[in-house]
Amino acid sequence: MIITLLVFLPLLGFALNAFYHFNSAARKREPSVWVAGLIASSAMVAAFVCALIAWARLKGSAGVGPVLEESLFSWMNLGALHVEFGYRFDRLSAAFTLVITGVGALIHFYSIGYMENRGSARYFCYLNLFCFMMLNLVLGSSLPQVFLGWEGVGLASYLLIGFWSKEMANIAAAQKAFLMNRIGDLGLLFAMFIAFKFAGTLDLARLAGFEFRPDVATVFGLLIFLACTGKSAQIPLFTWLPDAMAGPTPVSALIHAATMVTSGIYLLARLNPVISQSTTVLLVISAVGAATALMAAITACFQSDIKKVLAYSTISQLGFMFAACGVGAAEAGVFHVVTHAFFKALLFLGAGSVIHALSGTQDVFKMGGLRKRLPFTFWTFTAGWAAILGLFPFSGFFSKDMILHEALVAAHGNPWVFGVLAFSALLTAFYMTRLYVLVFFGESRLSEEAGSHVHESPLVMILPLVILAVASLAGGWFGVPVHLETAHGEGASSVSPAVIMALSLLIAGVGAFLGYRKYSGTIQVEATKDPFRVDEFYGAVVGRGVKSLASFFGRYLEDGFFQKILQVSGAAVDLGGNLFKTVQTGSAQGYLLMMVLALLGLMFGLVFGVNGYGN
Amino acid sequence: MEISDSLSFLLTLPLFAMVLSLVVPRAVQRGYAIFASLLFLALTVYESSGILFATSAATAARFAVEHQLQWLPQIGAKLSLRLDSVSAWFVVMNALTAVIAFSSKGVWYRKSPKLFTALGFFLLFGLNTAFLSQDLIVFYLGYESVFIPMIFMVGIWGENQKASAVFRFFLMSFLGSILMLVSVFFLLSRQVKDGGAVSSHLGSLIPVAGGLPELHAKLAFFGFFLAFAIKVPLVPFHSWLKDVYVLAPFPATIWMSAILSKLGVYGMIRFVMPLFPQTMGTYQGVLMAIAACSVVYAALLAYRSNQPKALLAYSSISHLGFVMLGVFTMKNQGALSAIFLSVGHTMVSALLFFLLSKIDERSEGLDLGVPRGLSQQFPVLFTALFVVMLASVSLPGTLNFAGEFLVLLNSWPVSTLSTVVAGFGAVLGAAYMLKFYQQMGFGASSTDPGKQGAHAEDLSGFELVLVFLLIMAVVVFGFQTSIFLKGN
Amino acid sequence: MSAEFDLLGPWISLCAGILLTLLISVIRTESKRPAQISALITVVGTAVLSLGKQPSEAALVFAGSFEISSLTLLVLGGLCALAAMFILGTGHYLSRERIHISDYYHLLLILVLGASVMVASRNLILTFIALEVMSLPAYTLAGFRRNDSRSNEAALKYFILGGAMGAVFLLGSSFVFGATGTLTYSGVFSASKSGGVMLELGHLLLLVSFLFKVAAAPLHFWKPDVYEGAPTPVTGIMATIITAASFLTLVRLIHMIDYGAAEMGNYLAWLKSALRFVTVASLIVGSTVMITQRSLKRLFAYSSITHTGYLMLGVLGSFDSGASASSVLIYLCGYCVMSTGAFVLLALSKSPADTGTELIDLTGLMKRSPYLTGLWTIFLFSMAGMPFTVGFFAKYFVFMASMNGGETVVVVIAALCTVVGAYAYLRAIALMTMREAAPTSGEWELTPGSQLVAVGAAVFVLFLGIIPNAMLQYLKGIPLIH
Amino acid sequence: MTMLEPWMMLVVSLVIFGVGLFGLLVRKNLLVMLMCVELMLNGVNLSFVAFSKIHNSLDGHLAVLFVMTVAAAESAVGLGLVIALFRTLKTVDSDQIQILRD
Repeated sequence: MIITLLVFLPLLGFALNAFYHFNSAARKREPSVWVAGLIASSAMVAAFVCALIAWARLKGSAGVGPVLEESLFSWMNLGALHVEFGYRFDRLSAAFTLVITGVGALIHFYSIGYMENRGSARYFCYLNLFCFMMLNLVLGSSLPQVFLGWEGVGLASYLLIGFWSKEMANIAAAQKAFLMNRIGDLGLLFAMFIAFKFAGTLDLARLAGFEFRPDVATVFGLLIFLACTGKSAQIPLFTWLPDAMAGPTPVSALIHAATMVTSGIYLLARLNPVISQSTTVLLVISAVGAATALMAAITACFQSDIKKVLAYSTISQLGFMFAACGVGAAEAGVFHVVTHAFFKALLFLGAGSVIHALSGTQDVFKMGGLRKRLPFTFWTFTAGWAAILGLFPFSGFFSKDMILHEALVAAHGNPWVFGVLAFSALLTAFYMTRLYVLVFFGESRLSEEAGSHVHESPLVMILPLVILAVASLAGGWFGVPVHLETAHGEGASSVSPAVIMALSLLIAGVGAFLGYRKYSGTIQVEATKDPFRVDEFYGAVVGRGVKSLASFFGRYLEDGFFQKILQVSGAAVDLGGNLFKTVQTGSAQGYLLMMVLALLGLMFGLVFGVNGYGN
Repeated sequence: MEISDSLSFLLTLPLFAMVLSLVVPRAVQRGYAIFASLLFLALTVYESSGILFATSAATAARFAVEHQLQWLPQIGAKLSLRLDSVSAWFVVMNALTAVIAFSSKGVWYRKSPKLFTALGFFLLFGLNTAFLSQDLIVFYLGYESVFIPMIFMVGIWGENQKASAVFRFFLMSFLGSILMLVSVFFLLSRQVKDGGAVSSHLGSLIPVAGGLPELHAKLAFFGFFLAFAIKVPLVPFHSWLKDVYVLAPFPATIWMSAILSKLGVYGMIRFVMPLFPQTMGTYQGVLMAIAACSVVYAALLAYRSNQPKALLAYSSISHLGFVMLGVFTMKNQGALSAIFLSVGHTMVSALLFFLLSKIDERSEGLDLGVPRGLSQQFPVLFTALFVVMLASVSLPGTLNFAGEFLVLLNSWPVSTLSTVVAGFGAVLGAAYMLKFYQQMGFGASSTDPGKQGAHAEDLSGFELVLVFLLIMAVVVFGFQTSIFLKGN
Repeated sequence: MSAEFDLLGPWISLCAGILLTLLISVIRTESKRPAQISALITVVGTAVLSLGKQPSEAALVFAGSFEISSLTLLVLGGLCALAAMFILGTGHYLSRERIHISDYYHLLLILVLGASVMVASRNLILTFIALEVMSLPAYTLAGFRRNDSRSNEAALKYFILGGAMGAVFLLGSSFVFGATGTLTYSGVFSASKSGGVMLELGHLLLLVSFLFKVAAAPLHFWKPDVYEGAPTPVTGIMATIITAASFLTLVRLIHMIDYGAAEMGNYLAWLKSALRFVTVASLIVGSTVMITQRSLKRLFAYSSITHTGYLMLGVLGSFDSGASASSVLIYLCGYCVMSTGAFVLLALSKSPADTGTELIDLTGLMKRSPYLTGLWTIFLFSMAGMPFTVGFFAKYFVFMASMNGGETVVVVIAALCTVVGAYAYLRAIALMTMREAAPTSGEWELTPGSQLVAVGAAVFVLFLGIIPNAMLQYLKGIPLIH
Repeated sequence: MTMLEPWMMLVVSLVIFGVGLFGLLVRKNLLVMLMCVELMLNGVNLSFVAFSKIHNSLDGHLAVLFVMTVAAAESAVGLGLVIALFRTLKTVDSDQIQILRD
């Protein structure tokens, strides 16, 4: 029952904290962040320990694809449908589980420091809830269970983005995230219906082994991918992620960088055998992934909010991972998920530390020269920076390099994808260096007030940074955590890995150099801009479209046509009444006349109609 | 025999409670109503426990009981009550709704409380008659008699300008139901023509309906369909709903959305499906399209509404569209899923209106404008509201998700297009429900806490327990679906 | 002879009561109480006598022109019971309007006598005489508020139109006599096998004069005016006693022809379509005009035109289903009870007679008298045909009869008219329960006698709406047509 | 000199009836209208007599007696009503009695 325990520990933390929250509220007392945080964190640590034990067992067990399975109860049985509620722990899940519980535990600790005086037990409730849902997502044995986690993490994300609920802007961001995810979720929902219709099962293991009809496989794959674009912020459903930065920074680190947004990769990797059945789907995935990587990288160069830069960076990195899945190298994608989880969490937490130190300032043009004043933050951030650039021997080097290599050599590899990704890598180096330089080097551009309060973060925040920095440094040496069965094309161009390594180092170097050149001297304050204006486009088309459709229905159907029908039928009855009333003149002779006419009519009808005297 | 005899208690006890409520003093009227309805709920659950908790369909079928009483031999109508795995759910939901309705906004008890309680129990009686009866004439009697308390509840305790809403509600419903009655008469007259003994029992009318010529069957089907489509309501037939939901007092709104709408669902499953399978099959595409359009259309209008009650009213239409989508699959599984979702909708919509009534009590009144930023002030109330809202948008892990999922899963092979359209309704559903919640819950508080008067307390006591238990039920049954599906 | 005398007992007792009451009213002109008591004793006694008898077979007396059967005894008993309810329930109205004089009572008794004999008659001349015996007191009673021009106008309109239609009836009898050489129903029935246009014309004239009496459209014009002008109790008597007797006579007149005969096939088809037209016209005119009315009495007038339409539904169904028109009897039973209740309540209104009681006088009645509101609601719901009132079963049987007769379209129209009519009744209920009282809304008074009658009627309406078995069993066992 | 044929009587009777009906429709004086009603009844009486003759039956003659009696009673009531009306409205013009309408 180790897996079940592992999943339910965060739920226990959630329940305890919920109780703590309401108990304090009932006594009109502020709940202590330390109590709440320790409850939540220890739940996560325990879960991490469980995950390690399970991992060890998995390693110990024999077989090609070793799996730990635990079935709890049967969820839905109707007709041919049998949905078991249970967990399946294999190498793919294991990689994700370790990241979720490990990085998750660190971020929980970090939150204690970050949320001091601002948080409450409510915050840790949500965080635990998120972890529970996320574990369900990656460990669930069937698609409905994945869907439970899928929507569950969306809910937790909604709650945490809008955590500071007095600002309506935060609420709007949360709502946007939830709704865009819901559109994506529809894809997963419909994919389940198709899977059930054609394969007769929703069990992940059985589904993965099922051969779909080619056209069905394409539709299925595209629907799954639609779901992934929502959750993993790919074109076209990516605009919620930058807005999601409205949440507390640890949330951004955990949910919007390390774990939740990578669940798309998990799903694609999990259903890789089915996805690979359709080349169309793979092409779409790699094209969208590459395009997203490029587009987000370009946008990141124009951001001045430290968290927004990281957000676009995340979108871009996710694009890399999708491109990897699309070319048929899902394992490279998963590898990048893990390394990315380390360094992006690190970067976010570092950013959080900076924001914490500056009492909430997020504009990079109002920072500068923080290297001396925040030494721990600086050094750990440097590790993250090096990792994302892909400098040897940091983890990013291995995973990014692998993706670039696969983009050329994998079965569905494509020089175009490779080119776009390589250019995106260049941009990545550029904007990360820009950020790095603007924050830590040069003259201080802090405002008077912020400058006076700058302080290094407490130990509870520094420690996770250090651990993550180590992980970012060393994470790449573990190698690919999973081996997915992917066919390597025989005919694909064979390029030596060494060449690619050299090339990618070169790219990183050039990008970093350009960034340093531009931002090391005097700083021109740049306004944030969105070169693609996708958000505005959606607002204008989808948002306004739905609103105007609603008001069209409201005005012309609901308050118009349907009311008219009622009014007209009422008026018709009324008209009939008034018409029949007109003969009621009050004159007895008038009445008699009409009665005589009626009588005569009847008599004529009788004489000529029945007896035919007229003929 | 012993069990079956006690079935008639499900009809007589509400009547008894009704009479008793005229004797109970005003001051304890509310307590009496809640207590009596709780007691009745317990009895109903006990009565149907054999069916509800059976592990397999076969066991449940063994517990199904039918109780026959010659009531009107002159017209071939029997008081034949049947408690089986279809009606049991509706009967239990009926009793539950009464509990929730009676415990909602207490202000309404200040004016003629005795009459209100009496009407409530009469409603309980009428609905049980409709849900239990296998005889179409008796079903009609129950179905139609439900209007009477409803008219008065809205008319006497409703907001201003309610009269036209009441007329609209009554006339449209009456139009539908009387055409259904004409259809029943038509079937009965066929029976007379065929020379059989006159009986309005469902079992003896099925062969009659089966033997109808195509055109006649279509017309008779239309009579039934119109009645239930107005009652549910499906979209082109819904124009009575909004005003009456908004202007009705909260208990009445709870009754209407939670259980009166289920009369239509129940009628469609219980009577229309077995009577007119061919005709329904002919029009299946249209019917599914209507259901899907209901979902989306009502969702859009809900999204447009700024008034919480109107929003919930439209959301009720939208969700019932899903239920009807399940019914119109015309498969056992689809119908089962629809019943499942109905139960979820009953609990959730009752809870939503219930909690809204509690918000109403704690603000200056919803008719004066939507209060804002209340979640800080009433954390328990708004947490409950949030969870119920999640169930309403059918987040996985709730009863409504399992129901909606199964409905759509079953409707997908029948009409993919309708399912896809309805699916988009689910996205819109999330949109308007979030809007609904954050309108009142988030942002800076608009009301001055000092001015709240007596109702500045958070949800507590009996209300809290009730809400908590219901939410637990929604979650637990979201996973323990076998209680509904019984291995079918 | 003694057997006949025994059978005629109830009618004889009624006649004796009339003479007694007349005598009392002649010798005690200044006090109305003795006449009232005498009339009450007469109708109650007659009702008991007639309802106590249950002859298994119909007997014909007076050379086959007077039928004594379970039906005619029931009609006599029922009409007497209705008369008793009006005597008991509306005395206060007469006092308030200063028309409480002894003459009222013997006129009422004569009216009941005429009505009951009309139904029992098996001879056209006797039917004519009974019709006039019923109508002449009715004209007089309608004009009973002698100082009110509206009452006089109502009486005169009723008289002129009624007189003309009486002549039409007579002309019809004469044609029938000319065609068959006989005036008894049974004679006409057996002679009708040979058919003939004169017979058909004569029959049509007979029917038209009675369609006028029951106010079926397009012969309904007199009804709203007369209802409005007549004193409320008299309106109630017209709506119940006269309508019931006239309608039953109409059914018997319709079935005095042997439609089984080959020669009458065409006529049957034509007659059915004519009656169908009348039915639909009555339903539509009655229900639509009803919702435009402000005066309660006119509203009930149009309501009763609609009810005539429903009754005609039962008649339409009676052609095919073995000539059993029990649905009409059931409908009449329910209709009379609820109308009596409604008119007794209407007579409680203290609104001045020259404007009449308007719908707005009901406004906010619940605040002032929940008791009265409850009674009103029961009667109005019953008229609308809501479940658990006798109105529902009444409608059930006529709809079903018509449906069995193959008149599906007419039934659908009737159903739609029911909805329209329900609106009118609901509007009255809404005024009572959903509005606050306006300063202009009229006063209502409750008196013990009227309470007794109204509550009794309400109990009856509800009882028959829930457990109608005994009534259905009894009424279904009564053959309407021989 | 020709015999008086029954059909001739019938024609006369119908003409009398028609005259009565027509008068009832067009004359405005209530008393004249009353007379017209009597005329209609008497027209029918004549037809009864004619049919009696055709069928060689006494029933028709008998009917005439009854009808005459009823007609007398009817005119008595009618005159009473007209007098009552005249007392309140001071007119016997049928066009003046149109208070009750709609």
